[in-house]
Amino acid sequence: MRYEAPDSLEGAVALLAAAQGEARVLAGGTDLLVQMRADVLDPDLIVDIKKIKETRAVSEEKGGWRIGAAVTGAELKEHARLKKAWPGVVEAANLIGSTQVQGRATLGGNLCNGSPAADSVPALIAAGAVATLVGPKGTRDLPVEDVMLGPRKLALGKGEIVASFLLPPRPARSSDAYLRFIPRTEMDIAVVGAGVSLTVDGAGLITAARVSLGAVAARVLLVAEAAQAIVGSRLDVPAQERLEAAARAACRPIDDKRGTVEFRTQVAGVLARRAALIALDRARSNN
Amino acid sequence: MAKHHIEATVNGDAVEFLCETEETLLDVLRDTLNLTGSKEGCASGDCGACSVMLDGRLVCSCLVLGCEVAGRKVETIEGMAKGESLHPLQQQFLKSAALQCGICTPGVLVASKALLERSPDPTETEVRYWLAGNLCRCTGYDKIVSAVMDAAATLRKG
Amino acid sequence: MAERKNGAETNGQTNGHPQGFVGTRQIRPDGVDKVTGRARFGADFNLPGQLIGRVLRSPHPHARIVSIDTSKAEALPGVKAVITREDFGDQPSEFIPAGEMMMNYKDVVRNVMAREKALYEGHAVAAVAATSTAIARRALKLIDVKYEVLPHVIDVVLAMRPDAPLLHDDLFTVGVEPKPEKPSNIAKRVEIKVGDVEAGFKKADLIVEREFKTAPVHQGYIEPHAALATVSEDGATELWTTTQGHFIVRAHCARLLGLDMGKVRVTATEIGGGFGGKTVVYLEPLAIALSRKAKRPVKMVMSREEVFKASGPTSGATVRVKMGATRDGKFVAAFAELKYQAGAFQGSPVQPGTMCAYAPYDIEHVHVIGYDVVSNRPKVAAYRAPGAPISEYAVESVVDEIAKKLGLDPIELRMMNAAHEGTKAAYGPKFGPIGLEETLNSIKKTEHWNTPLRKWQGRGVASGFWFNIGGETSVSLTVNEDGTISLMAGTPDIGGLRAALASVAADELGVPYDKVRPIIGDTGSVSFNFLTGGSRSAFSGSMAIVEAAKQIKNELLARACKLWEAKPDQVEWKDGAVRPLGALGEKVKPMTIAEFAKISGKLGGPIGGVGRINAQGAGPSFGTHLVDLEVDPETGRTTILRYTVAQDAGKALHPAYVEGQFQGGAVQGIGWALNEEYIYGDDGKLQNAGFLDYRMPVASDVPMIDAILVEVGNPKHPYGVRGVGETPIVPPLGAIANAMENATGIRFTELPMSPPKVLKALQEQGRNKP
Amino acid sequence: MARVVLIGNLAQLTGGVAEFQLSATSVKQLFQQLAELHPALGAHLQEGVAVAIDGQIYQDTLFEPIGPDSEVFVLPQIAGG
Repeated sequence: MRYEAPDSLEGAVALLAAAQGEARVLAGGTDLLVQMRADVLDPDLIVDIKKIKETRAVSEEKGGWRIGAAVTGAELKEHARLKKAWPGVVEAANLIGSTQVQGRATLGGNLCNGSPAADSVPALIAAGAVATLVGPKGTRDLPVEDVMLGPRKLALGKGEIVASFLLPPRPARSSDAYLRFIPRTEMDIAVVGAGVSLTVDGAGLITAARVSLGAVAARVLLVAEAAQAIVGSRLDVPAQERLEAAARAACRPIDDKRGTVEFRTQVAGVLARRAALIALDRARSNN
Repeated sequence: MAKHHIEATVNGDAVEFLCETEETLLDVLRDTLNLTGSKEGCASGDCGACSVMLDGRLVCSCLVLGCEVAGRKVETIEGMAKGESLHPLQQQFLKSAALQCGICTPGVLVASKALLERSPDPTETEVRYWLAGNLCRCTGYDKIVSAVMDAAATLRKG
Repeated sequence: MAERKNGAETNGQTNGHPQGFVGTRQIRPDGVDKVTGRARFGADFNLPGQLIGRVLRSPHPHARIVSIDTSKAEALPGVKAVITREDFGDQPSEFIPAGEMMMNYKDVVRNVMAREKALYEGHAVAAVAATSTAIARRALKLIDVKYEVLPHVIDVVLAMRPDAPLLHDDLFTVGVEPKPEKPSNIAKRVEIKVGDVEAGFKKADLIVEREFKTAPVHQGYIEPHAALATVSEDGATELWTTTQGHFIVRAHCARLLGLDMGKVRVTATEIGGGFGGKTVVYLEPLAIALSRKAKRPVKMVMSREEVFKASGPTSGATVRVKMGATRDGKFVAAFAELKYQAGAFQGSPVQPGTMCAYAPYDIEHVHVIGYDVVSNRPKVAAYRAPGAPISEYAVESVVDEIAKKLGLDPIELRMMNAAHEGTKAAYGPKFGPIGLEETLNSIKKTEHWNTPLRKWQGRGVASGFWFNIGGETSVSLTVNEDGTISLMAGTPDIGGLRAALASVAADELGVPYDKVRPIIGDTGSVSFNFLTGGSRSAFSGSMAIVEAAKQIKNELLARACKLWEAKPDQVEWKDGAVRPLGALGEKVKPMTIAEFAKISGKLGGPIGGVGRINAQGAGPSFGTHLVDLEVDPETGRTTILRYTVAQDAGKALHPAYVEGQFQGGAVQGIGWALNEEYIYGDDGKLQNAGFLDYRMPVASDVPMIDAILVEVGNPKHPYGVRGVGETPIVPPLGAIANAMENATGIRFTELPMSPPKVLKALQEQGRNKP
Repeated sequence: MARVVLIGNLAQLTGGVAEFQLSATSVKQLFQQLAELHPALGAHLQEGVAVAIDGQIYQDTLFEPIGPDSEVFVLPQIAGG
């Protein structure tokens, strides 16, 4: 098994494009190493992208934020301004595993592991984040909701990697929130996840919203109907009920060891409502 | 293929070792460097018994490849006591009987030290969530959490 | 945290012993090694030239093994030995006492290495020893096993059906008359009968009957099984293993591999948790067999997945409980039917389950029937008070329901029916002095019991019982030349045993605690010891130490008489020295142990004592737990808010480690009640064989656990000690189920009470709104 | 004569008889006398049972004394985790 740690995106892409047999990108390794140990994966080449500065940087760009694919949850948490602008994204990244895991796990890895239950993905999708991909044919931007096609299925070509994410500029009175349901208080994989990002006007009316649900379908969902259900409202009780209904209607979950179809569908509505209320509360105080 | 030749710093000492790509930092610490204080409870990042500091960041050494630590600083339980004297956390764990079988203790201590370095006066809730990645099956966590908070008080007194 | 009210509520009984270090919170002698990473656990031992052993496990829950071809694996460079069923001779059907109950070597040999059939996913089918882990893993893939896959059965009730797939065609139900002609998966029917239960129910004004289900749960020790074996050309065998009983391991390995016990030396490493699960052998015989073949040391360590799939959990069960009470709350009759999963081989803890079910209560008419049922799951192993939590959970749930129906306070109802000294236990004999009422009283007095709750919060109380045992125990005390004491015990120390035993030795010999150095001796260094289990090691070990110390004191008194040319009545042992009495006091000065030690040669040679006993007189320990929790009606998620344990320790040799047992047991019980379970797919394969999805409680899941030490001395023990390790896991399941009922108005009869189950129940009643 | 009661399945080996009045003065004698009365029981007693004499449980021991008016229960053996 070969290990390479190139210091440039081009170098990483070249290695992956030229790879014979199975090649894997190593960011935080919190999924890759587990799958290797469990004999689920036995790659011939591992490309560690943490030595590439673009993947490790957090910077302001066009009024928004660019986050390197290999930035860890713990590093995001320590970034005060980012945390203020995108509390939902940062809290989602810090729900991934334990303190120890947050010291390693990255946004890029969480997305590219291709799990519908990834915690940071609904938050990124709700945020309207765009993934910047670099590959043999150059660079392209793809909305995060279009990167994952299904369990372990990604829209990446051979040799293509996620280099960074761009979070859009934040209008005044905007904020986001992410909630997930797990049986314990920590450590579990999300049974349901809900990310909401919204903007309110001076009168407290919701002018824009994005709602994303995790672990309720083969891929993380962007639920337009759920957003429409609250836009133009103050998230009063009827709006909350419309939101819950729209969220549940979008669910196409499975029964597994972590939850039943009924449970996931029911709780998806509850979490969407609770996340929206938190986001609203944050937005109002974000002048 | 040939093994990787890695140079790193472990508990302040310069070390060199050879490892295969698939060997984790935990494998290297235990099997190559004979530092068996870090324990393997799950090899999947779910129990925290292998907790170490990597460049000042708390991680599970079972989720780090040996070849990733080239040129980096690793601190393990073996480096916690300074010379003759135990770290206040180690002393408090003994005083408070905060261990029973002791298999989780090295990981818990390394994680607790990392917490107190960031947050010298943590609340009980803060301690519990910080240590959520360190499974203990014997103590019910009660005496562990108390010991961490009491050690924090001792450290604050300096 | 000093203000927290952990501590002793003693009735003052100390059996007249000097109270020096016993009962105080000394630093454990093995502590520094354990906080510095120095302590060596099972996987921390290595030998020069060591090979790595790995096990090939069945992917099928039930399959006939048609053939095993190991030739390709043996041909792989670096592979030094491969073993299969061919390397283990068959064993006759013969029952012997083991960790938890009788075990049969015919089954043991089949569980360590599958023979005719693989009986569960993860059942060992072959093992290899190679020069590296990587080579060993590759070798496993080269072993060609031909399976004839058979239909499987996982659920205990389905396994009992006459048309169920049969695991053993020679298994005929024991305990039914007439003896069945057809084999079945029901290994045994057991029964406990006291009085006439039918007549009893006729006297009842209220009868409550309910059926309960519990999921199998794993002991969950953080340290995986590990063994390191080396066998020389002359058959001399050394084994280092993480176990609760190295003498038992020696016995099993000698038997399975045809070795002389005297040639097998087993060292118990530091053990990273056991809870009953390390009372049997898995890797040990394989490591020895591989080493015998390779003539090199072989080290084997289980992965966490292997621990879940191939080492014993405890039974899942179906339990029917029927209790009758009079209008004013007196229990008059009690019936129960227990169906316990044994796993692939017979031997579930259903017998103790039947005996414990009603043990906390004074009931004239009791009838409990139990079934021991095999199915395609790993063979169960002992787990902390084996069998008791399951049956007592069901009973405590019904007791609470009776209290509600009769409008009685649940503590009052329990108090009214509580067993006490002289009560005829539900399993027959009369109890001696016991502390159930004291635990109920101390719980009732807590501020916790008297604090108001909010909506969606609930409070539950439940009591629990475990017998505790004594058994064969051997310790030695050696007086070193400088007067320090070496203490050698032979029961592995899982939770502070050495600290407790050192305190006893120090008090018995009148020397400082830190002058006593306790170690756990290997099977060649100390006489036979039964394993650490049944909450026996501190109870029995301290009795053996008192015996050993007596020998030392008598020897020194005799030597003093010779030295001082005195008569026995002119000397006495007091405070760690032989003291002259009366006139003799004018002539000679008292002599301490250290002074005798300095000149031991001149006075007749080395000084020491050995306690070799079969400890009897174990006293039952009762506990009562109190829990507050809150349920989120919209998600079914439960949060434990507050928890208090009160348990009778008889006498706490080391209060901190006794509290630790209470607190740890309570949290293990919280996991059992709320989230832990073995989840199987229709394919009969375990879906959650890892900590991630098995879901044991983490630090942020639980509150502080207040521990109240109740001390009703055990008159049969020199210090009044009772075993304390197992009882703490008995009450939590009932206490939490009762709290759930009080929080939601719903009686949950199935464990775990995981969020999907709770939310479903709330939705069915349209109560899933705040 | 001590009152001896068989608990659990043991009575199945005695054709249902669960109570005896025996003159045994030790566990050893108790087992001998029971075995003479019911040979089927004898083998099982050797396999390991617990004996409760006046409320106190003894296991795996032959020499515990039994008094003339002791109450003795023969139980399944108890161990633990």
